[in-house]
Amino acid sequence: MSILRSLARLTFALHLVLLSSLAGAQVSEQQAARLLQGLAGASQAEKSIIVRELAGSGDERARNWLEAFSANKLSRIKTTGQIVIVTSNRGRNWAIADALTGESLGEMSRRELEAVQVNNTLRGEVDDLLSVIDLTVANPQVRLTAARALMGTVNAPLAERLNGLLADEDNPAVREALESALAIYRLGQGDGAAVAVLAGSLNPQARAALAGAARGDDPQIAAAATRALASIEQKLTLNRAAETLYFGLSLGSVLVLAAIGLAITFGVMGVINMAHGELMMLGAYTTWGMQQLLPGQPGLALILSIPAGFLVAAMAGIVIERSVIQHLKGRPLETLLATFGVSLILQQLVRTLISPLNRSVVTPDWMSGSIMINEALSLTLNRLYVIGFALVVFAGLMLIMRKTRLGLEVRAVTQNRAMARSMGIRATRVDILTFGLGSGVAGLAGVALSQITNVGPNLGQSYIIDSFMVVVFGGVGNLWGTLLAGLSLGTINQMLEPWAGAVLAKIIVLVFIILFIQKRPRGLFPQKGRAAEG
Amino acid sequence: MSVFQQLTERDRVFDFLAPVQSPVDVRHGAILYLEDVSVSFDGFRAINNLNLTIDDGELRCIIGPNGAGKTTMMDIITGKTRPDTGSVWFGSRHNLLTLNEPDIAALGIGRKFQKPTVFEALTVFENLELAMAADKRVLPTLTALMTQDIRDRIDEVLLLTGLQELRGALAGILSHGQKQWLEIGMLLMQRPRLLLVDEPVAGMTEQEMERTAELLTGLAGKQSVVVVEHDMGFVRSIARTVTVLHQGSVLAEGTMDQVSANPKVIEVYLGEGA
Amino acid sequence: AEDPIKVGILHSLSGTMAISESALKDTMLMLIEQQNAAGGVLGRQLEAVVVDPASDWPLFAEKARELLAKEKVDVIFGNWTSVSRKSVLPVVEELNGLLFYPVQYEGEESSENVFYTGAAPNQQAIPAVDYLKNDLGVERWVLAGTDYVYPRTTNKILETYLKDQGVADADIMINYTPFGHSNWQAIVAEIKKFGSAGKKTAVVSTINGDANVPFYRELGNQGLAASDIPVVAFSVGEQELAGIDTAPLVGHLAAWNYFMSVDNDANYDFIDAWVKFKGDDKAVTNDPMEAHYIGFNMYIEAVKKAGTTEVDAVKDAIIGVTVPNLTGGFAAMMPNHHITKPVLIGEIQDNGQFSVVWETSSTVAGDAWSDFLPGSRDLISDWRAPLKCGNFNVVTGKCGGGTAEVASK
Amino acid sequence: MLKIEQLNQFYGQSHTLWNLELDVPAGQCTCVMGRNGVGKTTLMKCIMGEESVSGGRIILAGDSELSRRRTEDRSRLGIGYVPQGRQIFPLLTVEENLRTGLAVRKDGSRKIPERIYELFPVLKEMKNRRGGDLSGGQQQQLAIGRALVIEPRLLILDEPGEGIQPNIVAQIGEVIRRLIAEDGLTVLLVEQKLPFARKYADRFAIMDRGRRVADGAISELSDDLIRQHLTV
Amino acid sequence: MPVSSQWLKRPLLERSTQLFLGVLFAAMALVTLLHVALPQGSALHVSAYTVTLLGKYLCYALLAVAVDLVWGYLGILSLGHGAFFALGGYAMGMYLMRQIGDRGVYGNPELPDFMVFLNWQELPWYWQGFDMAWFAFLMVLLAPGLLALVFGFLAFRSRVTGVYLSIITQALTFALMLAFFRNEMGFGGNNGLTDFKDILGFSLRSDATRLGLFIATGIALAIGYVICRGIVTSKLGRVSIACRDAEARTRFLGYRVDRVQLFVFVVSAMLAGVAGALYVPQVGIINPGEFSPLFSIEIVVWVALGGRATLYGAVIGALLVNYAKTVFTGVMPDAWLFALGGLFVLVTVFLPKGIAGLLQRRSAPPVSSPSQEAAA
Ligand SMILES: Nc1ncnc2c1ncn2[C@@H]1O[C@H](COP(=O)(O)OP(=O)(O)OP(=O)(O)O)[C@@H](O)[C@H]1O
Ligand SMILES: Nc1ncnc2c1ncn2[C@@H]1O[C@H](COP(=O)(O)OP(=O)(O)OP(=O)(O)O)[C@@H](O)[C@H]1O
Ligand SMILES: NC(N)=O
Ligand SMILES: [Mg+2]
Ligand SMILES: [Mg+2]
Repeated sequence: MSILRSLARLTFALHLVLLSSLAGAQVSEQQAARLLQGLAGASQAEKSIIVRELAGSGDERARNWLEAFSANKLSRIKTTGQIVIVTSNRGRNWAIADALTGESLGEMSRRELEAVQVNNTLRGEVDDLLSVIDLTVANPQVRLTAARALMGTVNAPLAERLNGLLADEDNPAVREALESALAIYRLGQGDGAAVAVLAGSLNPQARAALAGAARGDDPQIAAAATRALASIEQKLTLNRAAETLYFGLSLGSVLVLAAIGLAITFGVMGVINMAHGELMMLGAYTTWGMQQLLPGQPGLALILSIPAGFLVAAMAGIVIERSVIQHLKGRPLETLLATFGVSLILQQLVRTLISPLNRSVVTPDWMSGSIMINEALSLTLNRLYVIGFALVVFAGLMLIMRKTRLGLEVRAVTQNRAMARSMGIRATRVDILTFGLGSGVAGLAGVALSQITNVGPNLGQSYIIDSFMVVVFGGVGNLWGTLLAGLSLGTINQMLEPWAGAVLAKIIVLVFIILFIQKRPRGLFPQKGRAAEG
Repeated sequence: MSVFQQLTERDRVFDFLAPVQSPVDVRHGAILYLEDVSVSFDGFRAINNLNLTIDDGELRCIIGPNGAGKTTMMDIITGKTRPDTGSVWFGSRHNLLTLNEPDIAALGIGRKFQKPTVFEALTVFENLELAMAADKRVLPTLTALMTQDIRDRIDEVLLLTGLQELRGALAGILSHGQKQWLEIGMLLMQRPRLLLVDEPVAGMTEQEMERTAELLTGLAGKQSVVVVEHDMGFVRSIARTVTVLHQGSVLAEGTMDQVSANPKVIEVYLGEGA
Repeated sequence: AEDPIKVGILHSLSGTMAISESALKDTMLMLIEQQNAAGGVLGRQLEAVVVDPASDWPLFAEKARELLAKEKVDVIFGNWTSVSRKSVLPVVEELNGLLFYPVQYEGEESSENVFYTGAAPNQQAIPAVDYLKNDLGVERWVLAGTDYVYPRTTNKILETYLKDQGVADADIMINYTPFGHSNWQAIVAEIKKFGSAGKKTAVVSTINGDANVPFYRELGNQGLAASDIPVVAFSVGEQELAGIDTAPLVGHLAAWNYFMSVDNDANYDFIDAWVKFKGDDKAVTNDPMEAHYIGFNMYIEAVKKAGTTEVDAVKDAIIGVTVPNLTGGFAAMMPNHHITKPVLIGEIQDNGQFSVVWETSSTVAGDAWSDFLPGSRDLISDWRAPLKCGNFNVVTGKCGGGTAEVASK
Repeated sequence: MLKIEQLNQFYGQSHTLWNLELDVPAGQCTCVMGRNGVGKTTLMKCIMGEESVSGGRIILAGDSELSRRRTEDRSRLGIGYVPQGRQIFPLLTVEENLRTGLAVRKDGSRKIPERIYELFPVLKEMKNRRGGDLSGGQQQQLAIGRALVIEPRLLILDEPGEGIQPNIVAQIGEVIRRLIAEDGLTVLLVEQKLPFARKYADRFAIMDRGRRVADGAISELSDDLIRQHLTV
Repeated sequence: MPVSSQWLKRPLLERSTQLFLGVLFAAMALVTLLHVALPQGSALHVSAYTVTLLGKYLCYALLAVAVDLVWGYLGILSLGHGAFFALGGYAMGMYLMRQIGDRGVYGNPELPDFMVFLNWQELPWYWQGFDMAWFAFLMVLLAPGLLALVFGFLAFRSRVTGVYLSIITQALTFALMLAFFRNEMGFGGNNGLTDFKDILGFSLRSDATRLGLFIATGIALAIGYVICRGIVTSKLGRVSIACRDAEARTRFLGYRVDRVQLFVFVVSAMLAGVAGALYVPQVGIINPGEFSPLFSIEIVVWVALGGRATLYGAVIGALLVNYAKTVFTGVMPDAWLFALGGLFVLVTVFLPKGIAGLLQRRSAPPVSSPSQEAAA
């Protein structure tokens, strides 16, 4: 990630790198208190200076102070003027600790506290101060990030310093980043040789530098830079295509997850389950509830939510089946009416019992952010997990439907209920199990969606239409169809979006579905044969 | 019973049995040609280079083992299934392969399905009404009136099929055999030039079978009839020419006696006992 | 005792907007309860009449009619989306009702019967852009919005404003998405690309409602931190943040006229009352709630001043009424039926609250007709006699149609 | 084996079966005959529990009161059913159609007995084809095969020869005969075709308008009875 | 071709239609009387508010009848009928917009307000002509009719049936919703068209106009009902049922199933358009919300609740659900969805043929019914 930094900040940062090696020293309590007090009353410019002083103090508590300041957790007790660190800032009473001693001071009403104001600019400065230290830490990953951040911001003194660091650097990736950063600087100085270093780089700063050079006065350098840019452009095009494909697959896998449960309840059983979305919603709320039960362990909670979400939704599904759907045998269309009613009830139930507001579901660390394939292509982790999850759920379902008796029995029951019963198939049990399964899978989808979108009473509504669309587009009753339909609709949508915009892309996809159904009136994978023709 | 007797009086011409004027050109004698027709499903050849000619006014019986392709052949003639290769002509003017089901039906080809198919939510009477030959375009259908004439014709068919008492019943409640009769009745209402009758007597008693036999033989001459049946007694009672289908092509053709003496037919179809 | 004063509450309690509007219903109930505890007004108690227009726009009109014609309420507090207000507008005008509308909106409207206690674009959007430009040095702009009238108009105004300030076409990117849009991958990637051209870039977001959660999630996951490309939102408040994991969002901005975190006793009292009323320690307050607080108090003051709840009298009395707001200042009802508000810019903190990083030195009066739209540049609104016009054209010297006709009725 | 006493059945308000009595002795083939629409199929459905009865008793093997059991349990008691109209599961393959019966097998076997394929070789050939694609006669064979998978004690066949080529009809007759002889199977047959009934049935019962009007050993089936009850 | 109008007269001779029309007209007369004759304060006075509310219900009833025609009798479960309703509504809305003339806030005689402030320079071509009532009213029929014609032609020709058809109708209305949301389309985006002043010269804010609209809607419902009844009692109606239950078989009888479907579908779409057109002046706004797939599903729910394939059941369902909604949202604003959802569930479970089934059971012993069910 590239950030523009001011020259002043950088020179100061370098200064700090030297000072911080003296860490362990302590400033006097008085001195520290004075600085912190000063911070509370100061103007932006003054704060900026105090922050540097704090950082430069070499006090081992400085990092703590800076981080608290940056996180808006440095506060002043209005009455006494004492500076405290807020250790918990939820609700109306906040837990605080003395900033100097670290001693806990219990809870205090928000009214009594005045926050030490911070803003993005100051936060940026603090982050820089902290992160430049990172250039010398042991972890190469941290060094790499720091080095990348320097691209496009190098000046003469820093260049010298970097050259020094480069000599000691043994990690090739960090070396490369440092070299690029230096090359950008040299190119700016008119050094034509730097073009060669930057030729293959996907870094946007490198590209900006090359573009500058291509517009420059030296025809030779300009020509070389233009060539380098062209080859980078080519690489970028490929990367963008890969990115679009990834976006498409990830959108597609969300569609698949949302639809796959419906592919069972609707596609196989023939129940037009308008409450499918609400079953997903239950899965998502289960995740939220799990995280409430296990505060501070969002990851564990999420993993436990997978079975829990399945069970909750499955139980709800079974209740719906027993109380409503079983009375509608042979009247598949009426299930639309009844489950529509159920969906209204479930939505309002959540509004009444929990809240009409969205709930916040935390993304565990291992699912946040993205993994970088190269500087032009990173894959967001939450989506990557969702793609994997969708495939696993799909495979599991396929296994159940293909390899267990349930798969056979449910198809027999839906195709000819009376005959299936005459063959000894316990139709009622099959109904319960199947509907429970489809509902449970909806719950799983909800668990996954909680990592992508709102967890609120409207969650179901936003997916129900798409889900039906996917199932039908794929061909009712065909799980492979659902998979392929979801993935392809997702991909088409994402391919269209860059040039058509989100709204038009969606419209085009819908029109595409309408036209496609003209060509294949029974979806991607139609039920073939005499029986299907009716 | 009485209608049955009336029917056997050959000199009496029932107007409802007369075919509708159809533009079909039968000057060359034949009303239906199938030439080199083949069709396969997922690689399975259900019809294999089938050649068949039905003459105008002929009553033809088609027999053959289960899965020989008899029903599929009818599907091809009526436009339900498109063959992979070959040609199918109705008279010498109409290439059936270029037409869809309603057009083919409008030309005068009527069909009774192997599994009786009637409109279950409509009454027996209404089933017959819809089947009746008439202008079947949308607006004429909307403005069509129920005349005494039509009512009489439907009544006649009801009588003939023994469904008088059930005229107001929904077709959905009919027993299997009653549905068979209803479908035959619908075929009669339609007054086609060519009737394709798939297993008309399945599920009928011997006596009903006889009645059906009389009915079909009575139609022949004015209309062309193709009957598929597995009941040899029935076939024998109506058959003039019999075609034996096997694995999608004609295995033998001739009179009932010739065919039933054919050792191949005995082997694949009739069995030693027959 | 006299008949109670009937207060109609027209907020969606079900459907997509319940998420935002149901808290406003509760706010009103709380305010009414407080007022009654304080003895009501003019010796009369207040009675709330709650209906649910269910996020269904035509139903808003029907319910407004029900409130005015059937329930005979004296005043209505309600609506969130502009379309619902547009739907209700002809009804309140026809039946001569009073409507207090508490949400920030696109402007371009001034009805004799409506009081706009939310922000007009000049009370939110323009100051926010000024802040980004002057304090953060932003040079490149992404205007991202949900595809409906409020974002469209706001962005139109901002576009004109930015261009007037010399921002080039190429430095403005405009993007619209449908309601409830949840797949932000491509758009965020696009923004990232747009922001990597070497100039400081910011996103001005008029993205509404449910689309925000996945949007911010995607920002976080694609690593767009506030320090790189800050997002300033006009429709994301404390209530929306309550449904988002805010950890990755620290530093992104919002512009409002009120934040829950404002350090002020009136605000703390309001919050305490709200928490008690809801029985939920974690209940949050937000800007539209403050707008209702202001609107309600203005109404009470106006009724006191007029000595009656009679609509025309209240209408006349309320102009000029000044009540304290929750941020330590005062709100005055202007002749154009908009109010004066301070503009605050806050940064999101990890606890779902905003910390104020900038505010206007004084309050700003709401402008019904934007100076940055060609059609409305020349219009002003003044509901005092003798002008009594919501859209007076200062060039032609004439009062525009529609509302004038009603006024003369 | 099966005994029916005073059975009455209604479709809505129309009384279809009237005080019906039927006795199906074990190890024999009993043939029910009657014109179209007299209620033969209805009777079979009552035995299987597909239609509910009002009054009367259906007793299996002396002690099981069938009308109290659910349909799915009746097959567990050893009743195999070949319904009229075949009732194949159209979208299941032939093999899957056969496998539906495996659940109730006493031996818990998960394999389709080879015997079925021996009886109807065409089923083996078409193993992977959808049931609904088969020709009418093939479906009929499949329906019989499917009923045999559960290894029934009592086999109910509703017009089993319908639509089947003559040599296979004969073969089905032989199969019935063989199963009765070898396995002691009891067969309840609905059949219109006199020659077939005469050849393979041991006993007959004639129905007319929902009532049993005659029964006896097949040899007692006189032309008179036929004229009276089976002609139109 | 000489078209006999017998098919239209037939329903008028029918007991059930006479009863329906009798009840409808009697109710309308009563409402009119109570509205006009009694003073405002009287307990029995029907207020303008109620008149308009009833007018809105009647619009929904006509819409439900249109849906029942295609769903009940033709077996086409349209999950996109809201689109036709909305198109009719927009055609009317455009007319009403043009009637505002220079009385808009910006005083522009040509352009509606929303175009002015979004900087449109001239009226788009598709807005031309809507200043003329006859043209607009024609478009009320033609716009939905043409859409139905094109869409139906493609779909029925390709033999799209069952859920596939349902889902593409849903896709259709969904796509239109998104399209109408776009401000670029020139239909006012999400805000839609609103702030109408008058219709045919009568002020929309006068009670007399409201009453007139209510009566016009009642008459439209009566005519629509008779047309539908005429169709379903004609031979075409029986052919429709045949198409519904055994499409292939109908074809073998020589009927052009696709044409039958197309004809009925277009008629139904036009009726829906008329319903939409009458709805707009009464509720005062038309916006893309009417295109929302959920609204279309709701229409189907009214029909199912009232009793499918009866026509009058559709009317009952629409009136009942919407009345319930009006009452519940006022009386129990926090819990009305439980009541409405519960109603849907209970009716489906306990009244398999909807409310109409209840009436039928009372009036006539059933002819034992087949357990037939059209494929979804
Ligand atoms: N759609 C299809 N898909 C696959 N196989 C098919 C299809 N239609 C027909 N077949 C096969 O083609 C063959 C011919 O079937 P057809 O129904 O024409 O036989 P048939 O001669 O009418 O037999 P029957 O006398 O038993 O009715 C059969 O083996 C059948 O399984
Ligand atoms: N679902 C139903 N509702 C009402 N009546 C029915 C229903 N099913 C059958 N019937 C009537 O019950 C009577 C008996 O029907 P059933 O099917 O038992 O006759 P069947 O003896 O098997 O005749 P077939 O020889 O034609 O198969 C018939 O008159 C039929 O019309
Ligand atoms: N006015 C708004 N935010 O719709
Ligand atoms: Mg066949
Ligand atoms: Mg039978």
